[in-house]
Amino acid sequence: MKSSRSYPYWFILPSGLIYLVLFLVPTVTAFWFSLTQWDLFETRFIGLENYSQFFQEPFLITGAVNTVVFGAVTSIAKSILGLLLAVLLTSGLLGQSFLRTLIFFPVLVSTVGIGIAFTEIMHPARGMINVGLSYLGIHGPAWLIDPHLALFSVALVDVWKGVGLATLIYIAGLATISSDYYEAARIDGATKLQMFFRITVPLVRPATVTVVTLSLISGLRSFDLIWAMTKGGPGFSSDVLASVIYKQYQAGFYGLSTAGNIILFVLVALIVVPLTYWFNRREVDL
Amino acid sequence: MASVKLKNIHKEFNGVKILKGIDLDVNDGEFCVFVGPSGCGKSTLLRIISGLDDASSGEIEIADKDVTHADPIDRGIAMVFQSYALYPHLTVRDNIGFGLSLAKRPKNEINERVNTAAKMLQLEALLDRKPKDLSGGQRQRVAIGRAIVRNPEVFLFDEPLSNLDAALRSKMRLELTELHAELNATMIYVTHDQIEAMTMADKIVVLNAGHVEQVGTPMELYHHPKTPFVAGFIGSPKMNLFEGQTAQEHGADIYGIRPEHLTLSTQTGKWQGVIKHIEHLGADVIVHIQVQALGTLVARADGDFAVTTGSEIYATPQQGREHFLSK
Amino acid sequence: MKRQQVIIGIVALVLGVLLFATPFMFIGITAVKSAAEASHLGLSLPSKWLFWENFMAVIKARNYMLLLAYFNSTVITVGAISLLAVSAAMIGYVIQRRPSKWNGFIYALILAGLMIPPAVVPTIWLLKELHLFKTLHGMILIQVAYGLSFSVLLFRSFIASIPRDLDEAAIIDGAKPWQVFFKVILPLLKPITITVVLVQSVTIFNDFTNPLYYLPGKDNVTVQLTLYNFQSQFSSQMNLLFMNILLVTIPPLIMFIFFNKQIVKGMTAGAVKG
Amino acid sequence: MKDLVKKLTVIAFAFSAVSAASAVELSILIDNNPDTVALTQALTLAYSKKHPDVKFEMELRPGGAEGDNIVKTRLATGEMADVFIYNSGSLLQALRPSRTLEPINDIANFSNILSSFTSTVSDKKGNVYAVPAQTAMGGGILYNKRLYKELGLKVPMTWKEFMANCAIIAAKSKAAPIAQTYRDSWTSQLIVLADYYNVQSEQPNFADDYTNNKAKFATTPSALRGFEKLQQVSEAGYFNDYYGAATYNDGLNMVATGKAAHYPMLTFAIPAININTPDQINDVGFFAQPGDDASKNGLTVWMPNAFYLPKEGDHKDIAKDFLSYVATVDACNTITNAIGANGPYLIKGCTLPDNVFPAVKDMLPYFQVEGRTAPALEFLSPIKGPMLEQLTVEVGSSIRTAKSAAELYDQDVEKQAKQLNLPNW
Repeated sequence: MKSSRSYPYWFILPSGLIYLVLFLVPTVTAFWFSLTQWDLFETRFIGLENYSQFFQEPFLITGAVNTVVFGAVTSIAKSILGLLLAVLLTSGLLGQSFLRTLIFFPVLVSTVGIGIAFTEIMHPARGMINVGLSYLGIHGPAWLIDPHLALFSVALVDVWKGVGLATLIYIAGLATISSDYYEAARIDGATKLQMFFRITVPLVRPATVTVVTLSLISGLRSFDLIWAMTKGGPGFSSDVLASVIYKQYQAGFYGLSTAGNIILFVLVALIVVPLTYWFNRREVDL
Repeated sequence: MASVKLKNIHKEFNGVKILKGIDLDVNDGEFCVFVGPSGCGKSTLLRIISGLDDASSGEIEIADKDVTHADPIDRGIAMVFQSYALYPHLTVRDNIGFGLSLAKRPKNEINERVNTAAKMLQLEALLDRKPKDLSGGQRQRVAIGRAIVRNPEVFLFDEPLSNLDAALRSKMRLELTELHAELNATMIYVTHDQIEAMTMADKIVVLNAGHVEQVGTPMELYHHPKTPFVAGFIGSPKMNLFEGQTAQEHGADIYGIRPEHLTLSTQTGKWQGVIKHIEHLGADVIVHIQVQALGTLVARADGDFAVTTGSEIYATPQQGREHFLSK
Repeated sequence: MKRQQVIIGIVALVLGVLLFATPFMFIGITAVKSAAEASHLGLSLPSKWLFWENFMAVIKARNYMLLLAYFNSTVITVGAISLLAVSAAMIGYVIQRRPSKWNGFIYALILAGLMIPPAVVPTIWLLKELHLFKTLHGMILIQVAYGLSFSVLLFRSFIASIPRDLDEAAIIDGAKPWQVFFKVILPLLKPITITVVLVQSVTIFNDFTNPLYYLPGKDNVTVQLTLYNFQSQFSSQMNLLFMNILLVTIPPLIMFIFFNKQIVKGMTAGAVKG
Repeated sequence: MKDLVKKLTVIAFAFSAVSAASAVELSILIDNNPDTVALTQALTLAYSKKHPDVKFEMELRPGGAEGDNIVKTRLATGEMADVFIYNSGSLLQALRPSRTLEPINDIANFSNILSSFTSTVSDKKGNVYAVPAQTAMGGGILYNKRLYKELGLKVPMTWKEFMANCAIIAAKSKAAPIAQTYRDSWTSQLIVLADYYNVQSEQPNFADDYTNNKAKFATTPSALRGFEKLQQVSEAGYFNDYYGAATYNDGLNMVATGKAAHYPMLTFAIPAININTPDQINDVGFFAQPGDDASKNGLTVWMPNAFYLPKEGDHKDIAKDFLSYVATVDACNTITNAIGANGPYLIKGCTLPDNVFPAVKDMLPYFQVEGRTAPALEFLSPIKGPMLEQLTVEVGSSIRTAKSAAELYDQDVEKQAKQLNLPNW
């Protein structure tokens, strides 16, 4: 193969170099810093103490559980809702393209802005949601200030903001399914529901893989929205690893938070890598 | 104009030997067809000639120049791809003129040459269209136009007709033959279809499992196949090939007789059998006969030869049409 | 259109507007209220529409900080996107087309970019060494580095759908490798490029954390930072805070309206194969 | 608008060339609190009037832990502004002052600064690093005077009396006895932090013992008391509705308008009340958070944020001259005019105008008697755990008991102590 001549590696250089210098080098140095006590001015080598300290964090378990819950809830919700919306929005409805636009729009809006707005919208007494619910005679929950609900409230907003992207990916995925399958199924007498579960769901799998992987990674690393809305509170009830790490960072425990970063990375990798592997293996079976 | 010489070409990829020492001369102005089953290495060989791939070892000469290590553009070749590989974002005109514009030829020269090629291929009306607006046959012609416009010394075709329907294919075969006559250029043409090879080639190269089985004119290969593979590959329906007693009597491993060289009779003949199956082609019938000693024998008979499945029949090979082949 | 489609369509429209448009209406309405009315957080119409007053108050705040922020954010976004789109396509092209033992390694590096959170302080030191700290072009490079992985993945999967024959035809036509890429491949990447440009420019424009760290200084303020800066300043003036959110939302909205039709197209071959 | 165009061009040029300025321009990094902005604006304007060749460029940063981080990062990378405003308590230690900050002992008006302030911003060698930017503050309880009058209540001298007042308020009025505002979670710490006078009056050595790892919140009854008080008022249900979603501003409005009777807060909030609800400012009073013994009633005092200089500033001399100006009576008056006075100044000769707000007036008596004030713990010990505000939110929200929160806080503090490399940890 003459690919060496036709596809030269120097194509990688321009931004590969930027990536190397501005992302990889700091990341690798971070490994060293995670082994030190570091107050920005001095580093003192302390071996693995940061890691053992991190594992002793009283709210580490809460944070880790919340991280996984948040990642799982948002990615599952986004893929299910995304698929349903995509099916709905490709069925030739009235106002279909307007709806697509509407649903995708939040994807583009700043997380901080959304966070600020929804903190008001979810205000337990004056917020739009609970006021709206009260018209229906429902006493709305306390959303962000109920410690049992805060994380899910943020997850709800995250899904609201992100479902448009999932829908879009699914719409693209649906477009690749040949209508032959549906016609064949119609001739075989399949109902709409059967077609959805027997044809759409299995054939749209590559899109599902994309949606689940992307939203899982971003969900596990999610920080902006949680920070803008609850700062991990009330108390520690909506803390995720990223916010625990950020708080350590803020407190000036740089070595510790760098170690936390690495642990978060390992957690993400431990969940995402086997999942991707499993997805890819399943794909071969098809 | 140019001849193409291949000397001991080997190609290995990931430890798999794809080409095992190919020696071949294609003469100036010759229409040479590489034919063989899929995976025989014919496309690889074409890509090595084009310079898209490197040979693992061996030498290539085009027009008496060693081009073993030359870039495709320096080999004086043009190539037509199976998928046509038209640039979707360019008009027909720009597709045809792409190579010339890369070579920074003056605008009016490009225009002139594109127009000439378009005229030759009856593409004038389509010059401002995009490939997606063309039919299969038109795309095919654009791909050929793209090759012609550069006045190459050698044309390379990689299964160019396999994406066309049967009627169009036979029409294009004819056009290509005419084009060859008109341009009088060296053409190397890869196909798995032996009919294309028989109808178009000056010279056929039969490839099998990475080596050349036999080189010759279509008729040479038809009448004098040197190996059982060539014997079985050229001709349709396939030649009947049998191992065993008949072959051994003549000191060979394999005995072969083409279906069209069997004479059928209801009364008498060399082999007696039972008709298992009859295919009516109109002008001909293809008769599948179960012969005890041999197995299934396929014979071609005249269209009005009236027999029925299950009836008894005798088949006799025509004198001098029998092949005795070694393994 | 069948009767059923119209009915479901109307139901979906009502629900969609309720769920997806009301929050934006809320932002919009709050943005034009007086401070006192805004503090009630309701969806009721303002008794007096104060669009212009609030608009000018936000624009004028802190000596026209928002306009400066728009300028900075635009420079960063445009700069980073132009670099990112072309070079990510180049990388995606090479690693898709050129199978080698390095590919696994390169792929791992790319995934690392998606999964590893950036190490802030070492990055700051490095930027300082390179005299890039506190500069717009330093910020541009940071955005390129952080956006590269995602863009390369999108490009890579899209390029896989472009037949290799096209490259080879161009090579036969005498194209140099860079000509193959720029004259043949890049024009074909338009749909996915639009997707990348849209998604990444919105990400960069909306980025808050990175400018916070790498671009300190009043002259370097970016659009999202104004939101943050004003959040406490406007804590008793919800109307101005929401006017700010509204103004910050406009550029992505324009981008979106502009590219709306192209997005699905770009996704078709792109993200699905991930 | 002209100004903006000019700036844009400057920025555009800055890509290639460094513009040379004729007048000296000092950059000042401040937090984005409106009071800080207003007072800095006033001070710099006054200074520029005297020295027309000196101009100032204000840079704003977020407050809270995020802002601390920015200050730290910029100092560490040598990117600090010529002058900056920062906390003068435990947070200062994390900046490694002797390494990163410029001592200001040599400024002309150094002797004007009260030693009660300089002691909190100096190192062991006697280098002083800051000039106070505002007045000293009290941490205690803002209360609604009108409500107290209507219900015939008296300012409580003990916690018991305070609870009794709350009970009466709960029973006889619609007002919430105590405002809590956990959307701004830092406000939740006040009951614990403002209790320090009471801790110190019972355990005079607590700060030292605590710094030396000999005393703990969870095991020192008087220190634990602050957490217990929070738990007690939370369990009594004395808080406003939806206190979890209320903001600092809500809290101020509630106590000013009488929707809440008490709001535990620092007195720096008084100017903000004046801005938000100017008509009610005279209804707001202030008292120290009472202890268990009426004879030991006193106020926990916060030192104000202060002006600092980085070690590597470009215009050190001018910056020092500016700081020297801040340490004058003229500067105090400028501040008073800009944001009002909300406590005693820490500059010699500075006096408060007679028309100070009632809440400020309520605070002054504590300062006039020796021993009725104590600095908050963060000015006596470099250790303050970053988790405190979440823990107090939990106690205030009845998610966690006082004891458990104190234990977790002791654990949290350990990280900080280790980071500072303190002995005995």
